[in-house]
Amino acid sequence: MQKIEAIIKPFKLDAVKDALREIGISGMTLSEVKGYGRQKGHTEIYRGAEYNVDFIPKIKLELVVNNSQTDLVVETITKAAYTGKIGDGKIFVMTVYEVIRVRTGEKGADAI
Amino acid sequence: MQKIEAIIKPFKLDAVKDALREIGISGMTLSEVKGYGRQKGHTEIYRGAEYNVDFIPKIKLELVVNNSQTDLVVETITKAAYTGKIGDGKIFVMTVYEVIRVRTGEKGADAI
Amino acid sequence: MQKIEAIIKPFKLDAVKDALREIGISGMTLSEVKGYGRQKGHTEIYRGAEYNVDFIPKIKLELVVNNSQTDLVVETITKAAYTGKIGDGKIFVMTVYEVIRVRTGEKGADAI
Amino acid sequence: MNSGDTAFMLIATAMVMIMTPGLALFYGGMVRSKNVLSTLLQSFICLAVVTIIWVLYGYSLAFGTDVGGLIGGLDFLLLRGVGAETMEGGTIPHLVFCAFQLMFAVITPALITGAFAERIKFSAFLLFTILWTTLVYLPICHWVWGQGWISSHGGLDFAGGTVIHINSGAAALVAALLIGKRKGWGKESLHPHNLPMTLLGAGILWFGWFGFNAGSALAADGIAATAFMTTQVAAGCGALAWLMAEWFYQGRPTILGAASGAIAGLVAITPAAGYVSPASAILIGLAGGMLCYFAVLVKNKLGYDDALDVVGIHGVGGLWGALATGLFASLAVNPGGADGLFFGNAKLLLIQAVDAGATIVYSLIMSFIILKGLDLLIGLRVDSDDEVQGLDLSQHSEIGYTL
Amino acid sequence: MNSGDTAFMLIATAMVMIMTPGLALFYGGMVRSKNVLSTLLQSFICLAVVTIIWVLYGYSLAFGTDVGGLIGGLDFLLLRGVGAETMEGGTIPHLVFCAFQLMFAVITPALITGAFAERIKFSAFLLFTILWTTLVYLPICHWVWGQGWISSHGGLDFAGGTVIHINSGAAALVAALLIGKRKGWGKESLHPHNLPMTLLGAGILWFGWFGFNAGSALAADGIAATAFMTTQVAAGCGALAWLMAEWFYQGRPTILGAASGAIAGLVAITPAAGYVSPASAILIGLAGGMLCYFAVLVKNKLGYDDALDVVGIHGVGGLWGALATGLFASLAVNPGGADGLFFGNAKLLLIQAVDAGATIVYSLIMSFIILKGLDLLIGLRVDSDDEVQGLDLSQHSEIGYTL
Amino acid sequence: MNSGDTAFMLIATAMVMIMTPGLALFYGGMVRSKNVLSTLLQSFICLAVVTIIWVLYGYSLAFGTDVGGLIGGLDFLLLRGVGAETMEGGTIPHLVFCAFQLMFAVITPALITGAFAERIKFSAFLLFTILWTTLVYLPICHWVWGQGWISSHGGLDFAGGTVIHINSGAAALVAALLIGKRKGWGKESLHPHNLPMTLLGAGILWFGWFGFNAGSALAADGIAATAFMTTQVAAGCGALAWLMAEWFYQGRPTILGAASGAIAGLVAITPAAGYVSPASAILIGLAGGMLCYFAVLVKNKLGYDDALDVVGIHGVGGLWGALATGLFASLAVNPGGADGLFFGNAKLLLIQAVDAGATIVYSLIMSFIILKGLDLLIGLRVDSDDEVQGLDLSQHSEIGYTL
Ligand SMILES: Nc1ncnc2c1ncn2[C@@H]1O[C@H](COP(=O)(O)OP(=O)(O)O)[C@@H](O)[C@H]1O
Ligand SMILES: Nc1ncnc2c1ncn2[C@@H]1O[C@H](COP(=O)(O)OP(=O)(O)O)[C@@H](O)[C@H]1O
Ligand SMILES: Nc1ncnc2c1ncn2[C@@H]1O[C@H](COP(=O)(O)OP(=O)(O)O)[C@@H](O)[C@H]1O
Repeated sequence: MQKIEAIIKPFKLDAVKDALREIGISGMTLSEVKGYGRQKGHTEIYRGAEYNVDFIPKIKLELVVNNSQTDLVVETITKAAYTGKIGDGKIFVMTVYEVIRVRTGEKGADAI
Repeated sequence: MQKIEAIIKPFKLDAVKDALREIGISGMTLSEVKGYGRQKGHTEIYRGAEYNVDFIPKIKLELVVNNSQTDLVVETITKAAYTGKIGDGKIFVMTVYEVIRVRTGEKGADAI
Repeated sequence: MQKIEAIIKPFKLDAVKDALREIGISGMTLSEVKGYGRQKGHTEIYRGAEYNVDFIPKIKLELVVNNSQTDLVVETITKAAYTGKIGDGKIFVMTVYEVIRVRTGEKGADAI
Repeated sequence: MNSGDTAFMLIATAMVMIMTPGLALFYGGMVRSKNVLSTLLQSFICLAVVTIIWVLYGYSLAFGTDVGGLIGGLDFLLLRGVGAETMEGGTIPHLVFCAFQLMFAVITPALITGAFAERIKFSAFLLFTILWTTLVYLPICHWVWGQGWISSHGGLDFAGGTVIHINSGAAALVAALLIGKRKGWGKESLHPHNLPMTLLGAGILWFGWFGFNAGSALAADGIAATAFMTTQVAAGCGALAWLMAEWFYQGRPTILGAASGAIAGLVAITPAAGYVSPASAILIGLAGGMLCYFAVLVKNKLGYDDALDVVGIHGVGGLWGALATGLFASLAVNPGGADGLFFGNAKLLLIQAVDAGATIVYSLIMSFIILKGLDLLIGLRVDSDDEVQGLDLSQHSEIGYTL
Repeated sequence: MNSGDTAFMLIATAMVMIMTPGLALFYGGMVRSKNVLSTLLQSFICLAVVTIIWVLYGYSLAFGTDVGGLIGGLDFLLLRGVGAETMEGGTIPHLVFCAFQLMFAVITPALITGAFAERIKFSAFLLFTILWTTLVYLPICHWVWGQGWISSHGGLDFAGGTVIHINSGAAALVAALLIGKRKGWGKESLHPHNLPMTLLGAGILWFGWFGFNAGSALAADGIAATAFMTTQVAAGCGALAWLMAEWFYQGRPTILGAASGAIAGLVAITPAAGYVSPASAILIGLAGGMLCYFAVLVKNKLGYDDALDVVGIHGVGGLWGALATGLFASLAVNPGGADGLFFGNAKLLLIQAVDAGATIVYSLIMSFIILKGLDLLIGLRVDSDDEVQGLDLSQHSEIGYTL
Repeated sequence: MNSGDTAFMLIATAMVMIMTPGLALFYGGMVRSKNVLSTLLQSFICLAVVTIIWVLYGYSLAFGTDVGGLIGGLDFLLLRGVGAETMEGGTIPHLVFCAFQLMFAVITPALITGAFAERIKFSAFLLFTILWTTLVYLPICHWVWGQGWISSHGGLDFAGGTVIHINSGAAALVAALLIGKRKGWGKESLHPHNLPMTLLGAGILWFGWFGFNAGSALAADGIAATAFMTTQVAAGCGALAWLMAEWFYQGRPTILGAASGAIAGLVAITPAAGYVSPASAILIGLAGGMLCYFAVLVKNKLGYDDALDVVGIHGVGGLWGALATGLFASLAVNPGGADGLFFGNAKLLLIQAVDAGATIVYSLIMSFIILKGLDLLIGLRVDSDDEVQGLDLSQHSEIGYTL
């Protein structure tokens, strides 16, 4: 099984979620993160002092899937999260050795 | 070494933490995440308009442990986080190649 | 490629970020997490009742880098995040099989 | 000069002043967190901009010697001649009346900001506020309260249902249509980011409204007492009516509903406050809450994006209030008023309708001209990236919260 | 009619009105964030529900012609006969008195909501509020202020220590015991989610309390001045006493302690405000802050879950205030009052104790009957899943913040 | 006694009281979230500490029988002799004047807290507040308002520009320099954590300032009306001036700028409020907003860490106001005042400068002595770890938000 982590732009979340639902993905976990990369941050002004803020709000999606699904999921996210502008984000793929569903104790592919 | 990621219901956090402490686990990191899965979300109403919110607040625990401890930790979490209702959450297990403790520079099992 | 996860003290973020920038690291993702470990939490008092809070605010940095960079990055973070007091944090290293840049579809090292 | 009346009017004026920050919070809580500051500022800065206009020429155009029933003369430019001495026929210093009226002028353009929230350029908003105050508010204020054509034909508007609520509601409708829907409307959730803030705003508005309505008696007397009590009753009834309506129709009583209903009730009673009995205020408030609830539902159907429901609450509530005054007004309550339809005088209802109609038509047309002009000249709306990023950062380089 | 008194009472009434939103914030900040809206609404909606009751029959039952010392008659139903003219023997319009008293009736049931916060059904809460106001508040209000049996035997209650604070405290005790502890009590941390909101609420309450206490003079006179100053002094002393007590006993001065102490001081001075000197107010306030601090500590030991400490602050503080009036009242301060124990008249203390006792007993019994009845009929408490999810979503389909 | 004046002053006093919670919010929103409670508490607790001082000996030292032009006598200890009867030569109860003045004494040390925010020990802060109020505020208050040496030589300070703003600004400068910069200053971003809270605070301050300024007329009369209007005008102009200045110089109009500018305008008009015309208030406000904006910019250059800009806003704004009174005061506006430079009387400007200068010198020196002494005795500043953790946890064992 593999874990796919996707860093995307927050306003693309609904599009990505809908696209994933269409290909039958029904489990994922998201968190609010801050990203640092090529995309420029912004300047804030407070009482005449300027602060540069490098970190940009992003959403991180985590999905554990069977290896066979990885390519499709990655492709789906890539398409749905795409705007073509800098900062569209990254997708990372890692191996997961075991998955357990707390409610049933099921393991492996059954638990996803 | 392995990293265990557990997605649990927020109100089970204290129970899980206490159970882990009892088996001698003294290090972990948690974050607030939102989960999407079988468990139904909820409806919000604002000035007559209804919004369906699919994502449900969850807590993600991350623990890095020695391989020998993994099974016990997984079992402990499974028990403590259990309610038997949909949405109890998932546990994922991954391999970690190296662990470093910043304060001492220790590596590997010593650093956990 | 490898993913480096570093749990650090929040007020060390700027120092770590600057140190990483100096060695040419230009991409990372951070999130606010809560840590539990050797470092003592604190006590809160509300209307005469005391609550012990074990979890301590931390920042989690995630960086995906080429294997060749891992050691340098780990060392850089270790130095910059160091205070010598309990709770300086941990660094975990994991393998990443694939990286995709959403904007271009580039894969592997090019996408980092 | 009567020190009791003066004391009352000074404090009432301060209470109307704090309604504008109250409105800022009421609105600010309803937008997404990335737009909270811009929304707050759009109300707050009216306290600055309109105050300056008022001193320079605003009070004069509204209350200077009448010119053809349409506008005031220039006698009071820079508040020359508006001093500490008692007004003719009144019991309070002229400056107190001037300050009291100023606060009404401040909040009216602030009310409109709910329509174009989360997407207007700050520069365009500022110019709009200046132009609209000058070209729409001041004339209508003169018509109704400054010896203009409406004031003289017997219509009743105790505390500004027409001048303030119907007027801002009409302008809001034009604004919402011209500026277009927010990005993501109907797709993403655009729900409130901070409802406790909205409730706090509603509480402050409710409090200030006693200054607004009871203060419109211009004296600490029995009429003020009546206006005070009807205000409280209509606010409570509006809150309950909206809450119950949504409980019935949508299965849940909401806090935003209770707050919105209170405002709807307050809007509805505004023109009637000093002319009707507390018992009538129950009906005015209940109907106000209910009507506005449905008006907001209808908006969701019609599909224009009046973001914070200025039309549904101030427009519809104000119109209902103007007509309700024509129904429930009673000489027994206020000998200086008139009897309404339910007290045997159908004519009042007609006059009320005509006044409201004239206000709506004038406000619609002039607001359209101003907004269209500004759109062509400098553009009303921020560009799409700025809207996604939020107005706080893109217009003001600030963020609301770092918690 | 006296325009100065009328001005004062109109504004004082508005100030008491804003205490209820202030209380909403004070309480709202103390619950967990998933219950903030439900807590705010429970106070806010009292402004609607009790207002309607008041107009329909409430004012009449409280202040209508006395029937056997127990309740008022039906003469003022729908506020018939309550108009703009001056009250007999007074200097302000009858409607102003009626509105002022209304605001007291509004806040009293709102105070009780702190006891059952975070777990009551909204429907049960609404019915409770209606029944309790009718069956408990109105009679006791009549006894004390409406020519009922307490009013005639010489007890002193300047601004409602008995009617409002002791009464709500007693009801809160019953409510906390009947509805049971919150899930997680003693295990999870149930600490406040937004203390700045609580402090804001305390600030608004303090401000409004000047209307409450000084306004209870019903005139802008020297008694009002005395009540104003003693109110400020007791609030400050209460805040400092609580802060110092917890600094001493727990090693830390807290902001919630300062805010709670201020409220404790305000509660304690309420019955005494117009009868005691500022110097006495220092002692009343200091003791009030300290006593309530210990009362809250004791609760933690006794183990009933009075979530926001209505018993510890309003019950205990109110009782202390009633007795303190019997100690510190002085004819030198207010010739219309009486001398207390420290001024040579032990009898007053006894009367105060009897009045407080009667109120407690009646309130305990009636509150029990009402709450028990509702529990059997429709259930007081939300089910366990709803409580875990939070009342905001389960009862109102809304969430407080999306920051 | 005049009931209208009394009504006005009672409410005005309550309005000044709520300025302190307003200031708490204004400041509280500007610090980092880990210090929000400590910042709120530092203002809030002044309502307790200064009130007690005032009753015990403060009012007496400030307003007791003059001793050598320097301090008041002990005649009013424990407010003996300060009662419900009318003051000599006045129209309101003595206690009302005493309460009104108390609220000024409360807010002055609260203003200073902005300078040492986010790093002072609570114990050191408490002692500072007690000593500073006693040794700095009370004497200066006596000099200006209590028949002291300044009061008698013809200077004008309508509502406390010298006593309150210049005074607190000077103390703040000393405090900022002595306590040193916040950890991370110039490296980390120390920006505001909750600007809506700051705006709410500004709104409450603006509202309360009507009590502050108009109330300083001590009567509901034409002077109060003038002060009311000039207050509104200067606040609006200050807000707009600051907003425009930063728009011009930094490319962005900010909400913090608008709020800060409003406060700057209010500070500037304070000494002038009842002596100048609304037209003059425009200039005073505009210049006030602009000057304070630049003063804050200069601070960033000079590099001392006056965290919330007490010097830049209250010090500079207050000084400008004192001098502006010497420029714009006019006998035509207030026959009880004087003509300023622009009305042909250069001498007034000189007197104003001397009074301001004396206040600055005295306040600088005494504040230095008090703060240095405390630093040596118990230390002003929390240790470095506590500062990193935040004062809320380290000083008060509480956290602001759990959202
Ligand atoms: N090496 C990396 N490791 C972890 N996260 C990264 C890395 N590089 C980029 N990111 C994440 O991806 C986001 C987008 O990257 P960025 O360089 O701004 O644009 P793009 O994706 O178009 O190349 C960043 O904000 C950050 O969250
Ligand atoms: N494939 C997945 N990848 C990542 N997270 C998942 C996945 N499936 C479920 N989750 C997480 O687990 C939580 C519980 O899953 P859900 O399907 O609702 O119930 P259950 O655990 O009872 O099967 C989800 O809210 C989500 O956070
Ligand atoms: N086994 C672990 N798994 C995951 N996170 C850990 C683990 N041990 C420690 N941490 C994280 O590292 C932080 C620092 O650890 P702690 O034991 O307090 O101090 P130190 O790093 O000095 O040993 C913790 O707050 C927690 O977030």
